[in-house]
Amino acid sequence: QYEPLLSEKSSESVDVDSSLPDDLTRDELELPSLVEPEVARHYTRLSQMNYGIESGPIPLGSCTMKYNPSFTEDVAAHPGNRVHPLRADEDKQGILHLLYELQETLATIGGMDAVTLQPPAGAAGEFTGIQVAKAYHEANGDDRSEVIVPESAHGTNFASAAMAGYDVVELPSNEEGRVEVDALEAAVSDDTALLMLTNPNTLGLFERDIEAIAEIVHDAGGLLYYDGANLNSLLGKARPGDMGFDIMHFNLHKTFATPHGGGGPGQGPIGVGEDLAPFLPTPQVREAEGGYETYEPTHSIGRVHEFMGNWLVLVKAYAYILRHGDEGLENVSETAVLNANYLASQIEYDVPYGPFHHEFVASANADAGDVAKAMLDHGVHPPTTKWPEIVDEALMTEPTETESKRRLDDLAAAFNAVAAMDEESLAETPTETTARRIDQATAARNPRLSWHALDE
Amino acid sequence: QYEPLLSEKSSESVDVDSSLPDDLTRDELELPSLVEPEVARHYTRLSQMNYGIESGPIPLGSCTMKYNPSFTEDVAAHPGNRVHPLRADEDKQGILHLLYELQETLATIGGMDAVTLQPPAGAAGEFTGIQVAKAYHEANGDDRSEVIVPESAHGTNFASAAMAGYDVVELPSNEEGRVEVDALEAAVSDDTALLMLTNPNTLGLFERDIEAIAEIVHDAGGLLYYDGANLNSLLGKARPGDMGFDIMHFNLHKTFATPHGGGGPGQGPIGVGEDLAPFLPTPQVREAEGGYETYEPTHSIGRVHEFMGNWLVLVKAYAYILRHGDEGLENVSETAVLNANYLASQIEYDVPYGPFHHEFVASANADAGDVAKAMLDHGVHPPTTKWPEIVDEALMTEPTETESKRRLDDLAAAFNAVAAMDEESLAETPTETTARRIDQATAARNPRLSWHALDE
Amino acid sequence: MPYVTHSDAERSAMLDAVGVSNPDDLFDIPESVRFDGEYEIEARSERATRSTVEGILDESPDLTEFLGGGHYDHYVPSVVDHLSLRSEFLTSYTQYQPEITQGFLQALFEFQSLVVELTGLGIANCSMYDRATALGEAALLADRVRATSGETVLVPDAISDRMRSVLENYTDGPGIAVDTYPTTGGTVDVNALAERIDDDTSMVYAATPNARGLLEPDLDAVGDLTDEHDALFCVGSDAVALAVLEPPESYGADIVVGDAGVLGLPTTYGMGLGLFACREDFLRQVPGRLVGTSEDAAGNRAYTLTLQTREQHIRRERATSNICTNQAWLALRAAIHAAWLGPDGLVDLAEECVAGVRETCERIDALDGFTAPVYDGHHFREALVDTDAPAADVVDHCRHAGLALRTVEDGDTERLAVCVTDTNREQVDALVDALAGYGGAA
Amino acid sequence: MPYVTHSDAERSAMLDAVGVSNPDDLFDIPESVRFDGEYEIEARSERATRSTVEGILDESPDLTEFLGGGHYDHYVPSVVDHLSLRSEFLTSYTQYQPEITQGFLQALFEFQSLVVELTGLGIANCSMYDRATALGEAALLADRVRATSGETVLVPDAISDRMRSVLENYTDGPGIAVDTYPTTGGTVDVNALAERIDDDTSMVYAATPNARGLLEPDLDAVGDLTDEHDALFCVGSDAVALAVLEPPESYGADIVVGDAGVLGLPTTYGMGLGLFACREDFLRQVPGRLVGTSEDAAGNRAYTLTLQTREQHIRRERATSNICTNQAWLALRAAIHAAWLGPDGLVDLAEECVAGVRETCERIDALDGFTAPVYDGHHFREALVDTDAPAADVVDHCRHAGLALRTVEDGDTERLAVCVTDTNREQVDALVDALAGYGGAA
Repeated sequence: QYEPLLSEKSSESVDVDSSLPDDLTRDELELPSLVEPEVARHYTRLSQMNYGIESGPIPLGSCTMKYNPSFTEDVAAHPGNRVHPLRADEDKQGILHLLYELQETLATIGGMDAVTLQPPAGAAGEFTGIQVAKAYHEANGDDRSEVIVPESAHGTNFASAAMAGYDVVELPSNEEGRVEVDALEAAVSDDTALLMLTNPNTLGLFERDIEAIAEIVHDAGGLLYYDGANLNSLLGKARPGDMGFDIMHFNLHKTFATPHGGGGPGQGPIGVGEDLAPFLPTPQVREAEGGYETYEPTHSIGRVHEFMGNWLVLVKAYAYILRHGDEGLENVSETAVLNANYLASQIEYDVPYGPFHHEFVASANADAGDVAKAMLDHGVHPPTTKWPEIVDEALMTEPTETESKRRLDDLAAAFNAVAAMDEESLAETPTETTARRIDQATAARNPRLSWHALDE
Repeated sequence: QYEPLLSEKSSESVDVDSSLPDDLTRDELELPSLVEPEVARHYTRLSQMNYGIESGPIPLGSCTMKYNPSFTEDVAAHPGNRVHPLRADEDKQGILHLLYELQETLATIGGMDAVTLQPPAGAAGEFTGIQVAKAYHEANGDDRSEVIVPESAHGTNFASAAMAGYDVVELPSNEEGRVEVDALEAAVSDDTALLMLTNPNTLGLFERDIEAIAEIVHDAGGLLYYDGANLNSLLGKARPGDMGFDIMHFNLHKTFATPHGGGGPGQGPIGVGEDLAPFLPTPQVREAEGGYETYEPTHSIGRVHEFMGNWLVLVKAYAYILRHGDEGLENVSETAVLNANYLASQIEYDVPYGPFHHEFVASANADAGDVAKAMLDHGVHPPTTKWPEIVDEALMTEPTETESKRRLDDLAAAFNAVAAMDEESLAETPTETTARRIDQATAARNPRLSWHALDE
Repeated sequence: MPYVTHSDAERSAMLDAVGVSNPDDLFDIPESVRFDGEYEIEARSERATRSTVEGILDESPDLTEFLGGGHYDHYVPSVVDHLSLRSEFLTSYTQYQPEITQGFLQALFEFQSLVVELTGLGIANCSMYDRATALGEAALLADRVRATSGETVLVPDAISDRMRSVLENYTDGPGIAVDTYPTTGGTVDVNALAERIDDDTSMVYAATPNARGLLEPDLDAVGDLTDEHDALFCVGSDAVALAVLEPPESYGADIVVGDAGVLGLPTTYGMGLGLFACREDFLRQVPGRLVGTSEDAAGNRAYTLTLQTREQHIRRERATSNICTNQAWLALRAAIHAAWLGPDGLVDLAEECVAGVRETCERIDALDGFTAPVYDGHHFREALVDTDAPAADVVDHCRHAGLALRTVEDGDTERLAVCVTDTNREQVDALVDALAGYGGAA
Repeated sequence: MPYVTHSDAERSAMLDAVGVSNPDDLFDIPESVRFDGEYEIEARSERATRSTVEGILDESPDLTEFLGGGHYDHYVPSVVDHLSLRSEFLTSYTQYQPEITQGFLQALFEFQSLVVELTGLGIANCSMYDRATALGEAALLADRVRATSGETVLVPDAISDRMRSVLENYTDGPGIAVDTYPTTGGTVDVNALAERIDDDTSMVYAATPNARGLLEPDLDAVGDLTDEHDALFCVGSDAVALAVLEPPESYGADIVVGDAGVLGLPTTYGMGLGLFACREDFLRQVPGRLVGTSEDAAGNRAYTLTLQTREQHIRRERATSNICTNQAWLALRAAIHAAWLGPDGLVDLAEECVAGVRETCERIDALDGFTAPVYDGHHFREALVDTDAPAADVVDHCRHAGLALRTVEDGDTERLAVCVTDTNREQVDALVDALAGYGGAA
């Protein structure tokens, strides 16, 4: 059943007989030693013990796990990607051209004035955006210490704000699952640097009061930050810039379907309004005589990655956007929203908040974690569980636009089969998976994080 | 468990509304209609129900299922392969250069004077070689009607000879499992066009009397044909041309590791001695001023494939050969022979004939087909069964050089576990596979060969 | 040593187990036939091997091809590569152990089903080497199944030398004669064929699109003629054209051969995927492998190679063919490509093969010094063009613009051939410009 | 519409089920913020998209690069692509459901083990974005774990502006100062550092190889200094260099950061794979994800993400880092590359990084007008070169020979930097020729 570790298959300790002096070098190096056929079999086997989007749906709310068109991998494999970042501008015109086009395209999609592509992930985008906001306030001689975050926001919003040195002010949701405008009025002050929102929010609900919210924040001298995790539901329909957002990040790997790779890499470009553009990271790209050039914005915060983040993700996202075009992108959001609403209509769990867009949060009639494990036995990946906490035993579900009706029906059948189970049976799941239920407590209590620790 | 057919997932009948006149066109076309994500999942799932060399060993005697270095696929994907065969010679110099180098390299490895790369498979190589021999005899005014084939030869030898219009004379093996020289003397005559041999033969035994055999055949005016299926055991050690063979084919997909692709494509170049070179298929490639050119041999038999067979197999085989070099190729044969001998030494089945080289034929103590099915339950692919018939309930086993000692030990354990089973238990296997034992008789008695037939 | 390393300890243990001190001792080869020389091939790293081979391949210039003539280029979607290269498919063997190869068997079954749908015939095998060898096998099948002893196969006079040569090698063994029948106006001359066919005719072959790129208008008449003479009617076509053409079964085809590699296989120096379908009553005479359905011991649907008693490994010299290694992986690729296109996409692709050459001919015909197409009728992908100047000179001229074309001996005339598909259609402008430039220069 | 097609019938059924007539009706967006414009992006086919994007990329010339400076090129064997691109890996999510993601978890566990072996430290996480952000996270960790309130991070004066800028963004929030300490003769000036370090120092960073390509000879002295001042010692290195270098733990490193993307990742415009290892007692302060072992309900070994209470999705503003999406797939690739090399291959690759730059410097030094390396000592992959002519002119000259080099501000001097690895070593001849030619021309 279980594949032995590489180190259990064949480990070799080699003497390091270096041309360097002894005092610089190690005596020996002990690592697995396998021939190529065995390496190939090891990872082939491991892959077979893993579930990806080509195995079936992954309706993880907030994560946007859609089908990743395989041609984008071919584009990423094109030799023209093999360019070193320290080439002179005139020697990397292909790269700069693509960066420029993608900058401009994202600015259009977000309704923003300027975009930096540098942040290597969504959370890095948040951090970058907050640093830009901070630099902007500081440049205005404005000393602000707080970032306001709704309680249902992504954990990264809180963490990024704290990392940038801000105090986090948590904003409760109202009964409808949205930002409570009165509470926001009470929360804003001269200390408010930023309000961070995702829209639709993590319940899938559009913040209908967004214009009032923007006005409140702006009147207090704060800025409005858009978390792009849910942008896929707005394509062709609405733009954060038009709603009053000053800063936003894009999760290219969510909205524009580059594969998640078991956790990454992604890429989290940020877009900003005109006033904030001078503070963006360096380098930016602009048109120049006969081509493109890099430049440093006048008040740049510097860098958030040594180079330009995950270049290949940029390439794939750009290819994805070109492939779809206006009509295709609007179809993405329409179908994502239709699929979520259809799926919700077919399941027997209660969905307390609506009208939702591309995702919904159902409430399990049992422990949501157990429900998820039971769903595994139906050959599907379960939704995000127990979050946002505003819904009891939350099943946060985002089927995405690339699931067919047939798959949605299968998913609904899995939900409903599990809904009919009693708690005892739920607790015994999963039984059809590579591993049965895994003991998390022991893993944390007695952490063994490398093969060295297994010998102990 | 079972993946529905594409046609069961979604089938659509479209009206064919062509710009062509109605009397040329069909009214409708009914085929599966799925979006790309579902196509990807369908074939991903099917692949997971299939066992390849990266799943584990495939010790099929005579088939030479070795690890296929993945870099050869990258070479095959290089844009320089996308050349049309009807380009003028000067516009396809890259192709001709490679063809020329491979021709020459194979000639050296086989000890032959000229090589054609055209035959698209081993059996096509046999047929081509026999046609060349026939043309040669005819050109000499020599009317010969028989091809002699040892009883343990590959079925293709018989079939190819018959296809070329020859009567097949079957030659019995002697007690040692080799060609009986006396019987050969008795069999040859003025009618003998060709003796076809593989060496080592299908028992893995080297035909030690090969020189005497060659003399007998040549004295009778016949030609000697080498079936290259077992050439992998002679690399660096012996050459068919040096043994007196006049014609040979190479199974590039066996000896030089291009993947078998579930049955093909392969490629079966043939090598011949000087006298036979004028009869080879057209075109051949030769050096010319500043490059390479194609030409038609003076007495060419014409073509055996519309173009040059399976070009990509040629490219992969050439890359494989260059990667290995002399030393690597000799190591292939040495390790293949060592692995076969080691594996045989570890299993409890009797191996009646020896000394064998890269493959051996064990005798099962039960129905060899049942033994094979039982081995499936150990996660390995079984050997070739019930052939050659000279061994009772044959288990024809060729582990190849790319299996590690650990894998050979696992294989031996599978053999031995099955050897300990009784017939009743054997008959109930396999139970751990995607499908249980499949009813072959029904498949043949009531053939349903397309989804159309399933509706009936 | 790549791919083949045992550690010293493992190697020793293995040598001990077999009782020799050196692997060379295991070789039971008489000294007199030992090879003691060297091939003089230098080993190199994976990286160096790639750069060596790719360097050789790069010696061919990058040209836009309008070549056709039996090998056609269509865009192959990325999923075909990504899925077919999965090692479970790519590195698997023929499905002699169906219990662990259900996936490939199902894909081949689906390929067969695709061919059945396209041809209208009852059965299809799961690949031949290419369209030429498939035609050869058809002739052999006709020879086997035909009641009377007629031994002539009739092919159109315009058949390419390449196709004919392969066919003649196949028919050489049983002594079948290959003879031609006339075409007129570019297509089958039915009256002439009626003159030519007799009870000695075992099979008549006609292709649509034919070697001149024309769709044959009167194949039902050919079907009637073959019926009358108890000859088999073998139609040549391909998997894209058949998506829109009348299914050959409907006008009397007994066998359909052709290229299925127009799906799944881009230009690769002539690699093919032979398509072979025939009437159900020839089932036991079909060459090549067949996948059928059955049940497993648990009662579930299962796929398996079937009717293997036709094949060489069992029937030996009485087999229906000597084929063993086939083109299975390419059949998988064609099946994936077809699934990706769906019926709509397949029809659209076929229509592009009609529209592209039509439009190109119109544009060329408008140029001084060119007549396109030479023959009236409906073309598919390719057509012949008459040139006032020698056709070879026109080819040379276009070559300087980076465009590869070819000439064809059409009867006594050397003509230009032009092939247009989805992958070079955007370059038709360049072609027309180059031809116009030649007209001006001439 | 690519990837998103429902048939009309399915779409109708779905709309009926949700009770609207058009998907647009499901959008609960006030009219005032509706976007009624167009992006003006034209959709195109898969084929056209490929040719558009590849056409843009092809606008960069094909150059032989000797650039280095934080992004290094090694040959990545083919198996890395073939295995890592398997869709089960490539398209999977973070392993929040470990029961169906054992394969990726095991690969990440093996990656962590590799880093532990290379660094000698007790724990390693399963990736950071790149070496610069890993350094930033190290500074934050030092700030969290340090008993006293010292708030200065010391970095060498030769650190690149890029690394320093990223670090400063990370340290900005908690108000940690970033200050430099001197290098002399190209490497850490231990005496000067001893002067500079004080109890306000929370962390000292030193890299080996350092920004000038030199291997630091006295890191044990740095380890002693940090010990004395209760500062953390953070060593920068990479996964290839560490194969031969003394494990940092042995001379007192508390944290090792650097690039593991030197394995598995070729030149890709600066994509990185941040390596992060530290002492076991910092376990609960580690940023990023950790994979550990446990057992499943059947008692079998199983892998799982663990200690997630450190992470942002649980701990929110008190998390050890804001990182969520990481570089998992690149860690998989690095692990495959390392497994393919084995210990022998990894050591050989590292030795080539020593020999290549050494030999190149010797050859350049022999040319008139060049001194190489500028600093005595042992180099790894790259070195600085002094030029009689302005370094920028030399770079321009080489560029005309198709060779890309760069200049470095080294103190007050602009110098040439040269990076040699396995992938450009064969082109060192061309480099030396170009430099010799410049000497001649100058």
